[in-house]
Amino acid sequence: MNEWPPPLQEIINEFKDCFDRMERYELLFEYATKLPHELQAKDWTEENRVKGCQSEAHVECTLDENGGFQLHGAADANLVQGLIAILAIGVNGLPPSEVALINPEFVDEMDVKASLTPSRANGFMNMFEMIRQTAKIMSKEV
Amino acid sequence: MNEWPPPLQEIINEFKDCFDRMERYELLFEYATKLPHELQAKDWTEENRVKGCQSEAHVECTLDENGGFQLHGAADANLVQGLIAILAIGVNGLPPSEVALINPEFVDEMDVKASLTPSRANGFMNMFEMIRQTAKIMSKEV
Amino acid sequence: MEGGQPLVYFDNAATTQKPKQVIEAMNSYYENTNSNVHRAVHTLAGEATEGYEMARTEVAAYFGAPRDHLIFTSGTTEAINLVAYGWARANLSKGDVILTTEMEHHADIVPWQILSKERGIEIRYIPLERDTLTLDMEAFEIGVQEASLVCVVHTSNVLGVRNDVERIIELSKTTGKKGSGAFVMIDAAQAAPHERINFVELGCDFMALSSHKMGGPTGIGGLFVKPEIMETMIPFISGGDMIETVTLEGSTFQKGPQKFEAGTPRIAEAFGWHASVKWLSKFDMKMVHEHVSNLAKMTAKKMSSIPGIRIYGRHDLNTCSGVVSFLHDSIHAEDLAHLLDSGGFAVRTGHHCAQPLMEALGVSSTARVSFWIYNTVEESDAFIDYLTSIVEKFG
Amino acid sequence: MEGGQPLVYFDNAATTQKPKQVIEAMNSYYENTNSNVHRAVHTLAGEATEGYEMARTEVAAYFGAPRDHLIFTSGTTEAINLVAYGWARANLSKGDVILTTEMEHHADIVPWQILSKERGIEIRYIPLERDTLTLDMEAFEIGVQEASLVCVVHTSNVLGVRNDVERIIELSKTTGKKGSGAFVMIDAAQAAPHERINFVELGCDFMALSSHKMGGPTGIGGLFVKPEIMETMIPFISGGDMIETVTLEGSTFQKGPQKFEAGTPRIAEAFGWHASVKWLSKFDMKMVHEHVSNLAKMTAKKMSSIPGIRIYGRHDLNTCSGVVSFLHDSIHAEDLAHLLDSGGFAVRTGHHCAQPLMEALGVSSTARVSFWIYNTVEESDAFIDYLTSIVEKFG
Ligand SMILES: Cc1ncc(COP(=O)(O)O)c(C=O)c1O
Ligand SMILES: Cc1ncc(COP(=O)(O)O)c(C=O)c1O
Repeated sequence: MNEWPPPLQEIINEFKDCFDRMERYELLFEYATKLPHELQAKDWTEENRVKGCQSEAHVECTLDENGGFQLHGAADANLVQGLIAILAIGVNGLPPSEVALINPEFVDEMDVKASLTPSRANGFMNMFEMIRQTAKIMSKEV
Repeated sequence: MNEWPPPLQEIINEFKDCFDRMERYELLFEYATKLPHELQAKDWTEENRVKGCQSEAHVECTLDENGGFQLHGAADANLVQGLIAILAIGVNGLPPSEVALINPEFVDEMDVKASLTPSRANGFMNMFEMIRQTAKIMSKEV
Repeated sequence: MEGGQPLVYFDNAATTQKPKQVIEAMNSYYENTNSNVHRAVHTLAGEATEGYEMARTEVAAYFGAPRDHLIFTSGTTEAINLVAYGWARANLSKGDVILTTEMEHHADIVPWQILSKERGIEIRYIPLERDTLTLDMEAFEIGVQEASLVCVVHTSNVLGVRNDVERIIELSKTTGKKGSGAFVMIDAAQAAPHERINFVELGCDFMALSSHKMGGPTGIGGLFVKPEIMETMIPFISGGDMIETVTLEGSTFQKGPQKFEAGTPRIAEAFGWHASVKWLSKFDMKMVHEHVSNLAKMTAKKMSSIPGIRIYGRHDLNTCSGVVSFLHDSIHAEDLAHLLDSGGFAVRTGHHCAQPLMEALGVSSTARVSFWIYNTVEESDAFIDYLTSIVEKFG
Repeated sequence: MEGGQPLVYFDNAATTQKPKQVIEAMNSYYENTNSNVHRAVHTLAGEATEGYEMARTEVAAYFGAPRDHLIFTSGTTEAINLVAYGWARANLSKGDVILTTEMEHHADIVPWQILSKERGIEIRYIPLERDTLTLDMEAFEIGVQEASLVCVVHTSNVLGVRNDVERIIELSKTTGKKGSGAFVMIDAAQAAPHERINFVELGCDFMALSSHKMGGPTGIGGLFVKPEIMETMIPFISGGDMIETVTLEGSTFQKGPQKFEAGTPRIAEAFGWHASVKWLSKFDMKMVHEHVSNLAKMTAKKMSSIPGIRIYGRHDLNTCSGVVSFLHDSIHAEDLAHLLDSGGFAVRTGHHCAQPLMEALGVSSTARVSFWIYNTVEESDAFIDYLTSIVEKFG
């Protein structure tokens, strides 16, 4: 069993309580609106674009004044943006070294992966890797 | 039902009396040795080569002094040479106009076609067409 | 599906489901006839060869052509590549113009772009009229006069629009290449499941299609070619079976379709495709078209009254095929497809391998439902209900 | 067969029979998962894509390679053509030498001849030693020094001889192209059914093979490529799915194997091939080789004591595969095959798509029996008896 940062664990539990896929989607849509640091469309660049997504998705990572990790992002599809939001809520403020170790399997536990296509899953994995790599570099720099 | 020249009909009957495929092959081998006008290997040319055979086969047509059709041929595989022999025995001496009308289905009646591959059957059909075409031209020239 | 929900398959333009006759024909091949073809004299090989060549005869006949007009390929894509590599490389050169359209599938764009880059052949694209969503035939009339080769999709996989291929071929032949006539390649991938095409009557030079979009198996398709044009083609994929003789100095090639079918062919697949045309022959394709087209028309009409839904296509035309592309003003196409999937509706989303067409439509993707023979009015109704509820909830 | 005679299938080098697991895997795909791949978000498409990509992972793993090393093709022939069109056209030019052998299948000759004609690249052939029926390795040692690309058959489809591919690769890498190292393509079509090949350990750059010769379906095969070399390859067959973006001005392409898999892939076939490697994984391939090789050795030995029979091959070598080529002094090979067929023995005859090798052997064709996993000593004995009776009757 994986251990998740408490805010992430909380979200996972929420998804586990859902009745069916439709309810999980509704929840994802809801999270899409709760994205902490939305990356404005004007800041979407080739650099921060997530490859392998069918839709457009962009993410950037920064450190806050306390050295805590901050994920910024946005996507044109709500389900993708919902995933970004969940990840952001789950990890924001953590030391980058911890973020670098997070396992992407939380998506399985939320049981939304079944509803991602391999190409989407791929996009998600690519996004996840972008984030982990950056966190890794940040944790060395700190 | 097709009507065949009597010598051909006789051969067909012989094949029909065979017990199995092996016996029909033995008979074909026997006919291979009875080819009336064997075309010597030195006379094998690109012109008289039958296309589409897996093995080498050659045929030429001439008219005898009475204006009767004469088939000359040879093949390196005995089963092919047997077929040429049967055809020769069946049609030699006939007026070319009659030869031009012969139907290749006698091979079905002999029940040896089942044992010819499509590529062989093809070769046989090509040979048959060569002969019929020549006979047609000859019958116009006569 | 989750909870044993029944699946409603509305992605037929991508690939159709297979009738049991097709699956059985392939099983029977593998269980009773399995053998390589063209190469041996034993009974099994004879039966396999006969079945394989019979498939050629019957598939060709289904499309109104003699068997020597049909080259088996792995699908439409390879068929068009065969025109590019086997014909265009031997018959076109710098200065020639290939005329195609904005409405094409990538399979009918990318091979020409690669050829163009390699050989300096120019590609020109007939635009889509933005208001009617049909080809700009006036632009075609002018463009064709310079064209050596015209490549047009018969029926669009996005808009469901059927092009006036008869007129396109007629114009190409009479006014193409400054009046000497242009060659014409028709991409019939989406047309074959919808109407009975007669290649010989149609009068084009090449026609490409895929078995898997007409009830047949994956892995096989075909290129129809006029025999006199086939003679001017150079080998593309080469190896065994397509040669006459091979020496260390060089090789000579077979005549006819075999010249372009190197190596062990798609034997089981040919048996399967044969079974699918046999199965399709039992239908009156006019009625199939009507059924499928009506489903599309009806669905499009009902969808357009759902708030925020926008339809891309011409479902007012009788010739429209079974495709309905759509978007919602505020729900992303990909989200739509996921949400519909959670209700058991298999709907496609994306650029449908037609990015230039997306560009012309001013979108980056659409959602698409596409119907075939076995789809029903009930399925369409259920779809409309579900879509309505999604739009209410997420729109 | 006539009279319900049982069939003894000895044409495995042409294509093998298929285990029921393979047929069932394809049926199950068509009945439960049938959908196009890579392109849609609905559940079926997801399952089809997952199965298709899982097939890549597992087939690649069976050959000791990560999944990004394997490009699916329609078979060995297309795989070698992919090397010729996709790699050689981009990386070789006039002055380069392709070194191959007299022992090759046409699939490994004709594509190079076409390339040579087009680009002025030279082909040289390592001869067969006439007395040992193996490659002249001394000639290879010299020839490889000039070679940019070495293309060698792993195991001959005529002689049953396994080449010393390890040494060939080693020499190519160390002494090829004047010491800078030559690229190596191995034709493993006949090797894959006989031994467990590890592509990564083998160390060649390209390896081509066919599913249908190892218990899998027709219509699919693969090219293994080292990833760093795959990056230097240009697109071959182009169209949908292999692109990243398409505009009217030009296109950009996917990375990895997908760049070379245009259009709807061989989906059902991938499921089938996956099932065949899964089935083969249950065997100890060393024991399979021993079984098949012993059948060949035993059969060859017994045949050679039948008057007039001449064997072509080296059945004294431990590495020999399941192939026995033979002729009779006075019975034509084709007659032999027909006569054997009438006894229910499926035996191949012809040039075996290896005319240069036939030339080297001084014959125009041979008859060939080839064994696989399911063949038995009893079948071999029955064959010997029947062949003996034929020779007595017709010899
Ligand atoms: C050694 C060898 N190479 C290549 C091939 C060609 O394989 P395929 O016909 O499956 O493309 C074969 C089979 O015929 C073969 O035996
Ligand atoms: C219009 C059109 N052309 C070409 C293709 C390509 O067909 P395939 O993927 O079977 O090669 C398709 C299908 O995707 C299509 O819809």
